[in-house]
Amino acid sequence: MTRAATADQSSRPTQPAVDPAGTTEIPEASVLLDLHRRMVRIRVFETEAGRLMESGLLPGFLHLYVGQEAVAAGAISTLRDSDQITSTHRGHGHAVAKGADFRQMFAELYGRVDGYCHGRGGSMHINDLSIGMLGANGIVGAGIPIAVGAAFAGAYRSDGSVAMAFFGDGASNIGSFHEAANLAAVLHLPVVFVCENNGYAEFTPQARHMLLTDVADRAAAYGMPSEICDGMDAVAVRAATLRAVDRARAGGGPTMVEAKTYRYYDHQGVKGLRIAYRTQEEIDAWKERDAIKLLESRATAAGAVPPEQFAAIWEQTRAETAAAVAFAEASPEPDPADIARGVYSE
Amino acid sequence: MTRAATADQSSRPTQPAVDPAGTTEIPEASVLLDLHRRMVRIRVFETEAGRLMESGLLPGFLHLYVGQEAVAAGAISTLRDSDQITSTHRGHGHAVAKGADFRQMFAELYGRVDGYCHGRGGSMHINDLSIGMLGANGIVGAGIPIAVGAAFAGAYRSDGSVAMAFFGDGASNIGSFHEAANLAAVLHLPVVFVCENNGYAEFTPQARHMLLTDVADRAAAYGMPSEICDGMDAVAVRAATLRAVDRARAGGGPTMVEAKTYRYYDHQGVKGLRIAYRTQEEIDAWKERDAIKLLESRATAAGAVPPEQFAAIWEQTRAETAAAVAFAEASPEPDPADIARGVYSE
Amino acid sequence: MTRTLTYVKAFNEGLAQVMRDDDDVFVAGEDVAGYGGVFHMFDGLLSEFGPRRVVDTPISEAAIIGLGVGAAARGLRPVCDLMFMDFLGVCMDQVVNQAAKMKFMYGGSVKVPLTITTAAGAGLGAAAQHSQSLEAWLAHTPGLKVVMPATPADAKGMIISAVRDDNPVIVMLNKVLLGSKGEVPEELYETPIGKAATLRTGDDVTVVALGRMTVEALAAAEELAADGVSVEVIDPRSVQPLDTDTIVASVGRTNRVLVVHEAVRFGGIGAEIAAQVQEAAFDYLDAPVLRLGAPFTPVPFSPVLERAYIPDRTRIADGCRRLLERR
Amino acid sequence: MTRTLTYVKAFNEGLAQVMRDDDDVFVAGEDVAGYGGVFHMFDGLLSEFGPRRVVDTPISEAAIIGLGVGAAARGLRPVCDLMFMDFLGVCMDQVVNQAAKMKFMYGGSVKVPLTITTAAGAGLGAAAQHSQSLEAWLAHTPGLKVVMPATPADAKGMIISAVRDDNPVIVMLNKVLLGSKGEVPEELYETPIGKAATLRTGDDVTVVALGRMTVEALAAAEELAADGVSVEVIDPRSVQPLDTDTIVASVGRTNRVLVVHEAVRFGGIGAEIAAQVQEAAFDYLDAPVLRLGAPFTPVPFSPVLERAYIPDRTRIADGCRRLLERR
Ligand SMILES: Cc1ncc(C[n+]2csc(CCOP(=O)(O)OP(=O)(O)O)c2C)c(N)n1
Ligand SMILES: Cc1ncc(C[n+]2csc(CCOP(=O)(O)OP(=O)(O)O)c2C)c(N)n1
Ligand SMILES: [Mg+2]
Ligand SMILES: [Mg+2]
Repeated sequence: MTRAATADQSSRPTQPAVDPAGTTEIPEASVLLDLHRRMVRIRVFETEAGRLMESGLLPGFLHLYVGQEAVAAGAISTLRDSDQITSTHRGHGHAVAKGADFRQMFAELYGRVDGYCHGRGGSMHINDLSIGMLGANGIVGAGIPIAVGAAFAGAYRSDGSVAMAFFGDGASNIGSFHEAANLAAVLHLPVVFVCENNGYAEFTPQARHMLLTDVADRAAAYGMPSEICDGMDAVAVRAATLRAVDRARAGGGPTMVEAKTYRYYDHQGVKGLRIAYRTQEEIDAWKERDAIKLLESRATAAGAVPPEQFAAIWEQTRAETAAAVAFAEASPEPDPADIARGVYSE
Repeated sequence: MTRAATADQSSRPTQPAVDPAGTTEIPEASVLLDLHRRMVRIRVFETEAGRLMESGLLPGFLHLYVGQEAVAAGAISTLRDSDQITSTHRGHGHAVAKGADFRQMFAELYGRVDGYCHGRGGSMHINDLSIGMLGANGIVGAGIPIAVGAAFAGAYRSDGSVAMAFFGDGASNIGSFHEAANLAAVLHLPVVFVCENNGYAEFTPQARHMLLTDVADRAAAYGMPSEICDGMDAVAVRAATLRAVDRARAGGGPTMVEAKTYRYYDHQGVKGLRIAYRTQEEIDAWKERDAIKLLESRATAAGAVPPEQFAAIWEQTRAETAAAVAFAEASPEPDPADIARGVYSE
Repeated sequence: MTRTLTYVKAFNEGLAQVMRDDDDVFVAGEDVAGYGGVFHMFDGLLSEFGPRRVVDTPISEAAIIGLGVGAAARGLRPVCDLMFMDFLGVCMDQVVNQAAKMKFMYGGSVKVPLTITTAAGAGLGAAAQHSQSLEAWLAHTPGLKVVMPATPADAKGMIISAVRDDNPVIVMLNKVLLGSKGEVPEELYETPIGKAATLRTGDDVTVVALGRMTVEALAAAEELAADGVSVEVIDPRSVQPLDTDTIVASVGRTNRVLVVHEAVRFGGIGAEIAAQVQEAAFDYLDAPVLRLGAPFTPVPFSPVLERAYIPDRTRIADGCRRLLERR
Repeated sequence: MTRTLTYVKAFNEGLAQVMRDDDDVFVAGEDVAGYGGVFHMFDGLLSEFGPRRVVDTPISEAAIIGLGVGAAARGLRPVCDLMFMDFLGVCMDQVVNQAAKMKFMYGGSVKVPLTITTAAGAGLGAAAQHSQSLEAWLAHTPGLKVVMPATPADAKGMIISAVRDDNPVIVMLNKVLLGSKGEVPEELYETPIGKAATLRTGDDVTVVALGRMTVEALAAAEELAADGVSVEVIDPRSVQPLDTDTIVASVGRTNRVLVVHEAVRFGGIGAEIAAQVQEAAFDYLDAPVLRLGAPFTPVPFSPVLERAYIPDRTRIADGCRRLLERR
């Protein structure tokens, strides 16, 4: 008897999640402020990075995270410094949410010695183990099994840590996603797979790279529980991820969390929003539910956080950003004589 | 809200499918004889190959198909010569069911010039495009995307052909399975993915390499319909596969078919049935429902085929096998001067 | 008739022409259809040939190449795009264990007329995982052909030859050369695979330069000419098969040779060239074969480091001078 | 105290000893636990160290190596097994773009003390996809170390060194050597990575032989000794880093050198050795550096063809004679 293709095979245009007001529960002020700070830091960092790139100051590629802030903020707010994450080509948001230093980040984007990678890595390779940022990655899907390895180390040492792998809708089509998810399930490892479904793999809409509407449906192929959440609502992302992290820490094995979100800028860089592959209406509809605006308006409406506190975060972050850019620009270029430094450990 | 890990996570010991009598419908005699002939040809070929190997006459590895005959016979009986299949390290059964010549097969196992690959390929690389055997493969999972490519060619030329990829339970954990299944689904290609679930990947039982009981559950991850059938019942395999092949030919896209089956011999070679990884009871339980015995007894009991006709098939096949082995043994060794023949097309 | 075209446009024109000529040719890869490829290699093909022949795929390189292998075995002529050569890592099995070995392994009976196009090379600040030149891996793999066009004319002629070849051919486009310009014939033509091009004749020293290094070698030759040194510049164009004869014949006259590529020097294709030349031209060599290549490190991100990483005209000229010092 | 052990047993003993010594060492791979590995490399480890430290995995090589990379970055010392070296094709990205580049790319801050064990080489009739020697790919990749032990003592010492090394090290065991015997010290010891071994001293010609080819080279040396020719045999043991100094010093005395490996000759590591030697010892060479390797074809199945494929003592002796003919 033929078993149905359970997926909805209709090609859906990406559109914001249904509940325009976001999740109903409003968490306490400290949580709201924490989420807000993480999101604003990402937004300001990325906007500035985009501006610098458009001005021709940054070499190489730049995959901006603007629009998806609720995902990194919500998911990473559930983690400790000792919990490691692996990231993607679109990695600044994860690094910032995990607590990366703006000065070292900007210096790296400029390719300077004071950057996180001393100018060796650039935008796609920012890493800081001390805060649990196991690294961005230029190869789609490659970070996923590496997170499984980090989770293995946690379980091996029984240190109570979890690992989290970020990846996109497009990345869920590559072999290493499949292998890593299955391996984590079989070994029952403390890892959370966070799919940031922004509806596109580069310029290809989801409906043309998979027949599923929900990437989370893939979790069942590994006997893994899953969550789907509104990726424009940091509170919702946090709630869903927290259940997964708690399960992992409690020895309950891996979970897949899918967050429906959107990137405001082009796949790479800022400009070039070629409406050939996305309509202006689609972009506008998502921006209507901008994650930061959503959190601010809900918190303010509920009287949970006075608006000045949000304003202060914006201001602080802008100041910090300006200082970090100045720091980066003042940082020396790496010395070519030193080129082979760091290839091998002694 | 956490979505359940739909899979049954209990580790199940492999055991034969529930219906000991097989599918209820008995097809017409020509179909029964066709299935029987394909199965007996595999059984006799493989038994002889195993004997030759145990006698030290065959170089290299030998992954015998004995026990799984109903799968190759049932699935391949639905195909035309112009439909291509891709196979695995355990590929003799598929080649034989697709109509491969015993003489060229044995000559290849001996590494002789009259073999299918003129001694270049051996057991794991038998191929004959003219009968639709696009090739066995030594790399687990590698044949799956190749079958997708063959299906693509059929669709491209609108020639009405389908392709079929055979693979094991173990192979469903490798990246190329995932990528190929998704690609076929997205491109809506005429391909049937046949998973021969024999419960083991080498010496690792299924319950320790995945959390699912049914590999077919993975089809949903690609929005693909699936079938599960009793892999000891050639009639059942044929019926399930036929629905899939018909769907593919009619432009309905790919299907995954899982057949629950068992290999009687060791992963490689004949001996070494180390009961460390399989119990004698388990082996005996499966042999109880031997595919050939099952088909013979059901057909005879229903009066659909007179027993002499089955006996004649056995006899003919044994005679053909003996002649083929004699042919292979008489075939010359390849000439080392010729070693680079066939690396490139001119 | 020729016109000036960019390297990428010449490639694109060659591919379009061979597609017009043969309905068995199709293109598959990530963002090759709707977007025309991230490097615009496939611009306009979707509108001319439609979605049957220009196919966007999911991010699934192993399946993309496997699709090509299966379709090629059935007689089509697939052009599978691997956006960056570095992504070989995720589909190496299909390239080297399937496409390359299928014909031999299956006794010679199957043809695999597969073309794999890819963008290679450093110079864009794309860092360690988007900048590699990995021809040495592929050239070491029996069953493959590997070409590295350095001019617009060769970019066009070689994509045509590759598509028409009955073997798997990897066509490596150099990212920095994409916008470079040159004279390109209008009609459909093939550039032979396995035949080196002598880009400049000279008597004192031979420089064998691959891909973008030809530009640097020609500039160095110009610089050295001002010093009265006459440099012959040879572009092998194809590293598998490798036209050793042309190189050895040149060295037989110049008695000195420098090999330069942008891949890592250790274990690069330059080692094979050096090993073959010293064997075939031992009695003609007045100095050891010198090699220039990248140092033994991943490609660094910083432009300052990246410039130091890739061999350039200055280092090529220095190498030639070192060779000439040897008497 | 030494005893006679087989190569595989020596490897196994070394691994068990380093696991006893350091709880951070674990083994993961297909059938490494319950079955002890298809080549018995891991026999007995599960019963001594338990399933926490000896882990069977699904058939998922990319994830197996990725698991190792992630665990290594967090300070463990994973030993990830790749059953056959040919399977590199399905996990090349994790090996060369992740493990190898991580430290450099991340600015030097991360250590990746990962060991990858694998069985390489032809001679078992395992055909094109189960017989390759792919060290040239890995040796061309900055960030990796690659060792090819040829004796039981080195199989033991090198797995220990590899596990204790803070870099990714690939340990290539040779399938045909698995059952070969030799004297092996009882205690835990390291064989240095990057230091060649002179297996036999001689004055007339140097043979540089890798892996199993050392056995053939020593036999050829014995045969040539009967003819009054004195052969020095050097086993580099590690191809990355490569101990060129030892080779060049030897060639400085013998003035003739033959390099032999069982990998395909074109683009093999022998090309790098030849290129380095002719550069460093140009004035000492009385003949070109000769190379022996497999012809440019996939590994054939038939034993007759496979024997013709792999270099052997006869061809090595012939090569030495050809070198000596040159005056
Ligand atoms: C293996 C591999 N294939 C292709 C690419 C090129 N590439 C970079 S990002 C990207 C799209 C990724 O899409 P998704 O995973 O949805 O992430 P998003 O960009 O939407 O954040 C592609 C195809 C790559 N870097 N690695
Ligand atoms: C990529 C790869 N990994 C590992 C192997 C070694 N290997 C050969 S067969 C096999 C088990 C395959 O299991 P399954 O797919 O269930 O097929 P079965 O042997 O049961 O028919 C393994 C691990 C291989 N040939 N290729
Ligand atoms: Mg996306
Ligand atoms: Mg199986």
